[in-house]
Amino acid sequence: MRLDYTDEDKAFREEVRSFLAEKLPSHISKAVKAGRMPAREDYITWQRILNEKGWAVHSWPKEHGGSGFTPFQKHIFEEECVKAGAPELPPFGLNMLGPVLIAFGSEEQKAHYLPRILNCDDWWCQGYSEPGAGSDLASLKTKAVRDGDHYIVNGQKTWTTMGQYADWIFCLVRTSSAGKPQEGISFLLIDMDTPGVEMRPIITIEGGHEVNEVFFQDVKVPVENLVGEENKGWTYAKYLLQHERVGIAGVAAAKEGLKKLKRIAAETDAGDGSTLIEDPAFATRIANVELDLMAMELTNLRVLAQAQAGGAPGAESSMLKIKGSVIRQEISDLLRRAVGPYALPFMPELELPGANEEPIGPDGANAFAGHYFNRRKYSIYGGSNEIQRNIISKMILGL
Amino acid sequence: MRLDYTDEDKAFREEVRSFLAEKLPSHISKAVKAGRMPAREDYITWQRILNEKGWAVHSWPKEHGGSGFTPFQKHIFEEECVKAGAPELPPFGLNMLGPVLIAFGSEEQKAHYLPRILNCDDWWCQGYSEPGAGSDLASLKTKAVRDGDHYIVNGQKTWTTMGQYADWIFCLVRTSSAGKPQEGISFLLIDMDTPGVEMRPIITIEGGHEVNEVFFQDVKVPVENLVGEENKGWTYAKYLLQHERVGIAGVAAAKEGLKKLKRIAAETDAGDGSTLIEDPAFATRIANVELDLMAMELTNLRVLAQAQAGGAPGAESSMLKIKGSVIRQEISDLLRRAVGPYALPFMPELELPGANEEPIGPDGANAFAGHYFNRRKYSIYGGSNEIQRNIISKMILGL
Amino acid sequence: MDFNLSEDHSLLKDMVARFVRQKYDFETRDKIIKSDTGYSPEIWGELAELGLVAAVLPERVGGLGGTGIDIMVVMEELGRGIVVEPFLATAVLGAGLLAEESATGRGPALLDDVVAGGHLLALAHYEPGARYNADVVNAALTADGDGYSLAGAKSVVISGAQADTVIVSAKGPNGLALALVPKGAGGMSVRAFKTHDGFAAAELSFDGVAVAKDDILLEGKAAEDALGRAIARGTFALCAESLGAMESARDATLEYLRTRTQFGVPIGKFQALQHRMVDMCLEIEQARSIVLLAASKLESDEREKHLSAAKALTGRIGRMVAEEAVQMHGGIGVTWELTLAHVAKRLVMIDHYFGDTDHHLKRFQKLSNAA
Amino acid sequence: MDFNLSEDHSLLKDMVARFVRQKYDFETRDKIIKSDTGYSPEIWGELAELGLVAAVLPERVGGLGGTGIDIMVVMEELGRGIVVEPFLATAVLGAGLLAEESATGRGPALLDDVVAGGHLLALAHYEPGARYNADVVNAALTADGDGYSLAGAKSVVISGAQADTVIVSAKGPNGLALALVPKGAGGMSVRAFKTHDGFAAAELSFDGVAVAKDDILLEGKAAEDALGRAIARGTFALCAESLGAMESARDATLEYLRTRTQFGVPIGKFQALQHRMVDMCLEIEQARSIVLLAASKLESDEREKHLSAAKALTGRIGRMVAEEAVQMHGGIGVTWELTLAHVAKRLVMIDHYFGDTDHHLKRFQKLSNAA
Repeated sequence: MRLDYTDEDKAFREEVRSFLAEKLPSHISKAVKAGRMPAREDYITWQRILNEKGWAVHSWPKEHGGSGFTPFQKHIFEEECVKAGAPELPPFGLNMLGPVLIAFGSEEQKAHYLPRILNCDDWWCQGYSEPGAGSDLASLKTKAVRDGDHYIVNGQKTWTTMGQYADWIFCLVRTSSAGKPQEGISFLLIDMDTPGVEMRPIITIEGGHEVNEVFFQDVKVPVENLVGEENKGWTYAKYLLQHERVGIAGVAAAKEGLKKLKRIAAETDAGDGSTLIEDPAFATRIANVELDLMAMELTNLRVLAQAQAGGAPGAESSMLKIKGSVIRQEISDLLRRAVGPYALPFMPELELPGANEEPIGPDGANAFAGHYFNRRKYSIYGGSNEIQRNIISKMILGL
Repeated sequence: MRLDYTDEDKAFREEVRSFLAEKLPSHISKAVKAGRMPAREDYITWQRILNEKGWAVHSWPKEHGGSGFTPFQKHIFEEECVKAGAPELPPFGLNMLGPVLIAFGSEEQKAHYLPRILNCDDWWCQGYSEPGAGSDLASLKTKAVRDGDHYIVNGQKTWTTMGQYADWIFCLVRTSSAGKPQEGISFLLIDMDTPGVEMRPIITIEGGHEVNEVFFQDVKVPVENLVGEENKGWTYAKYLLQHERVGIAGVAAAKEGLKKLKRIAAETDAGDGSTLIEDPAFATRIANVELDLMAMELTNLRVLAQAQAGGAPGAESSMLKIKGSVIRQEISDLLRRAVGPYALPFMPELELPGANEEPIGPDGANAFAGHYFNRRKYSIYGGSNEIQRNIISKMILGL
Repeated sequence: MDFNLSEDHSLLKDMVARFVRQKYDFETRDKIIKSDTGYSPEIWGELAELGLVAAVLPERVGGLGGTGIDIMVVMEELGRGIVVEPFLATAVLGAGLLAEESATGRGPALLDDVVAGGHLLALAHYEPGARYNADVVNAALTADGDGYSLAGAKSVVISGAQADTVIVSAKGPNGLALALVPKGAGGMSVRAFKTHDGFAAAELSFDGVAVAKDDILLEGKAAEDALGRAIARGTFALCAESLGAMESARDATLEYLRTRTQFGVPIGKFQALQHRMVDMCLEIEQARSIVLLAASKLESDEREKHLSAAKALTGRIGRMVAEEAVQMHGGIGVTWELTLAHVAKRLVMIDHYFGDTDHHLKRFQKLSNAA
Repeated sequence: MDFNLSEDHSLLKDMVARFVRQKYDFETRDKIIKSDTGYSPEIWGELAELGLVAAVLPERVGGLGGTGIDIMVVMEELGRGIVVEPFLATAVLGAGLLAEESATGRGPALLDDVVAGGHLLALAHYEPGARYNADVVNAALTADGDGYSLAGAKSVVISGAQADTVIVSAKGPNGLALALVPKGAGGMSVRAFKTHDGFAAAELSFDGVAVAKDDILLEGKAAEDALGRAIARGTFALCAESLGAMESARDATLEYLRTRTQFGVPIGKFQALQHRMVDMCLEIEQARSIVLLAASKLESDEREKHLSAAKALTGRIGRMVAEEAVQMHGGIGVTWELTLAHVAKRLVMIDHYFGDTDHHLKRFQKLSNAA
């Protein structure tokens, strides 16, 4: 047993650190550190810089352009990226579609799409959930009916994150209603420019635009856009879900959040001349989440070590998801509390790229309530914490 | 809307207070206030004093010897009893069997048993739960087979509180296995002296003896000991459960507990010269439970007011049960924390009537951990909090 | 003891509830929030006409009540409908101050217009950086000719930019003073903004604003007491509003659990959600109890202890209800288009007015242990 | 990074686990607890023979390790079996002190016998009324002829009545001193008792107990440092023991959920219980992580911060696990005859040794914010 990084890992961390210091554009890192969403171009810029280095994706085999990082290297890389303020690359092409294509796509599909994904020539988005199919994804209703060389797609998808930026969407569609609901699902790639595709924004609780609805009306999709076999899409989707998600616990982001929280608590007057971090009630709240996070960081490393040793983490990632989301939500809760009345002003204009208006109260304070509300999604998306508990109960506990 | 007691209620409180001051034997109140279980004779003594005054039971109609108290009077009475250190009368005869006999018993049964219950000539205990039938009470297996003028009873009951003191037991027994499990249950009165009845103590987690197992081997019970009709016992048991239980929230006891907790926290050195009540973390724990209790007291009064107005509280008492048990458990948790290392010594001898050994550390401290463990039962017995949640979910929320 | 509303209170409650249901649907509210004024003069006029401002004022000034229960009945229903009209600022805080027995100068005469809905008020008291400390008053009135000159700053003033008259607390030659400053007064700068929960607020600063003798509403001990009462009423009103919002969140979530189907059954059939829903309902009953208790103590000398108890407990429960309601709604729960999302926002943001859960929990400890 | 146990540690773990499983069943333990000695000399001898005392001592004194992981491996398994033998007092605390590099006098020579299981030790440090404050030392050594005279009192001393030698902290002419006091020494009174979690402890008081120069184990700065290390090891050992007890509670509860049938199905089919069981398991993984982290820092200068983190978090999680495990067992969970009930008691009572959750949470804040 040893709980420190190997010398190789430490050297790797240094390499990543210098790379970031040299290559990460400061206007991007500034926005990320301020909690603002980077612009579409910023994502593309940064992905291309990474791709040039061969570091854009870690979940692909090296021959297809994956970084070849070990699980610990991935973790170190992610940690340093968060510290440096690098934007998290959109996972839709890199970590979702890519692995499915590599495992189940045709040679033509691989040759065509993979390099374009790596270089962000196509921006992908995901079409899984539907208004009536959330936790119960298999009940999806969007239909694709074969008509000669095409499928005709009709239906609606929702919660399509960053769909407003996307060129393409990969969808789960129903190609058969025979048998169990899971059995008639196919995996289809659809060009967003096809006539009949319509995207509408969903404004989230805090006022932001991250997700969308996508409507399909008689959309003609060439049959060569089918991935794998017809009616086998559920298998591919499950493969994807089981595929280890990088940084699902969000430890690096949580650590940055905690650091910010402690800084703010140390700077904030509690209203009586002492600072908030000297207030025992608030300090206790911080300490409790700090303990949870210290433990979580090691829990995460333990799961990584299992992966490093070739074990498939499987349902353990559900554990990381639950506890990780709760910790990050708790930190966002404390940030909003920390700034007291200055959590109240709703100043979305301060969040825009290039905003130079003065905040009301301390810098950043006005965004915390919005972040807190937005972060409620952590325990909902990607399989709600309730679904994760069902998975653990069945797969680990055998109940 | 008015939230204070009427003048009549206030006068009644004074009457109860003087009665208690005059009549409650001090050796009994001393034991109760120290958290010790009174002796069998003490219960009987106190019940007979109350019965003489006509105050032994409130859930019976006046013509049978009930106090005739309004719900608020019952509440005031109970509050004053707890404050004065009166023992809570065993409910088995008075509040469990009594109402069932009054509603469903024969005239002979009523004439014979009710006065004896009132005067505690018979000490009753309850035979409902079985090792395999706890939350799922209807699955009970103890069998009563008709044989001429008798039933022959075989089986086992458990969690029989104060069974070691009992002369009689009222039991749910299976008289038929046709139909649904609920349909073949009968309500039977059994003399503990009947051959074949055996009582064995169950020692609880903290080392006390409050509950028992009762075994029945070919026990002959006269058919006139059947209450109501054969196979209708479930109806009577349900009637009993729905019957409002006095003081289910335990507000008066919780208030006494909180008072004690605050006293101890104010007297206890936190280890650094300040007192524990000045320690912000501990004071916050106290304050949180104090708020819960302040609210609970009013919630309880609201339910009482409903009862006063003739409404049947029904599932609301499940709410009181859940929150009331949690609050009392939390207070017991804080008491054990308050005394620090002096929670450790296990000194059951200090709990015995007439004990005069010195405690280790402050007076009473050594008992708190035992109380804390014992109080885990609050959320388990009388229908666990999980069962209560099921009831509320179905009966109030309609889920 | 009697927990039933009087007939008058029942009528008042039904009236407010009906008005909100009929006139304050999601789209109406959303438009109002996004409007420049941040409230609807039309709806405000109707609310005033219905007697809502009068309802929370004492009979002495022509009001209809002004007790804790009056405030509770109105605020609970406004909370249920997450109404963003300037009721708290104008009626509970402002009009309450104008109606104070010791009030002097030109202030009291404004009341009729306020009650009729023609004049909005705001209380500008908390100062930048003072957090929830109501004792900090650095704003100052200095003698200037026949009157005074006002200098200082006030932070996150609810209705600060909407108000026709702002009541400003400041230290004057005779101790604490509450001064009336009309909208657009020379030397007053106003930075208006909206809050995350849809209210209109403002940062105000005063740089040599002329205040006449006649503008002084209250001074000295009378001002301190009146300010204490106003903050108490405001704090209590928020607790009652929070209770209404909780009930709205509960109703919406119950409805969702009954109607949303996944895996072939309404999700309310899943026991894990059932038990959590039960706990939510239990806690809301507790919130109702603590608000009722605070209502009954609003005129007593135990007022402050019970207010802190109510604000701390409704704050704790409000957060739990908001988070659980959103979580049980799943994805739809974090969208702007769902009323519940705004209810949840109000529930959480209420904690940031007049002292949060931690602030009041600590205050409760002091008051409770001193008692 | 490598979270696998070394082969030696795996063997040690398996050995302890097997011993506990085979020799320490419920009846055996119950009898030991109720016995006068409060431990089993026979089992203690066997544990010593297996090398368990040596396992937590450094090689310098003929031990086999003494690192955090050594302590963790042994204590976790002892915790799993809720073993009440005097391991903490004799091996972790006492032998650790005798093995200190700066130890002098007759103490170090006792080690061989201690390691062989022939000599029990106790550390008498915390004083009456000092709660969890390890800095309070009022016991005093005053010069008396060639040696000293010891006066003072020590409270809730684990193994205090069992120990052949008690190591007593006291203020002496050269600062803090750790003095050896043999069982039955003149002037030492012993009030022996059992604890709620089945351990043997005692109140000790010293009234002119003769202490020879040779009885002084450590003095001054060396004594302070050694005492700090001993308390640190003891605190850590309790965290690791707690982890083992949590796992035992988890396994028992899982087994119960799978086998206990109500309403025609195993109760583990009820989703509300499933979700709570998942949360329990998650938290136990967190407890394992914080204990591992503390193990890795036991020799570092971040020791104290990580120990307080581990004690606070295992304290919080231990209570949750104990309460949930009992609750899910229902009635049977609150009976003496169920092993789980005793596991729950140990989990909760561990919070009362060497500082509870609140104590260590506050201490963690200081150490973390200073870092």
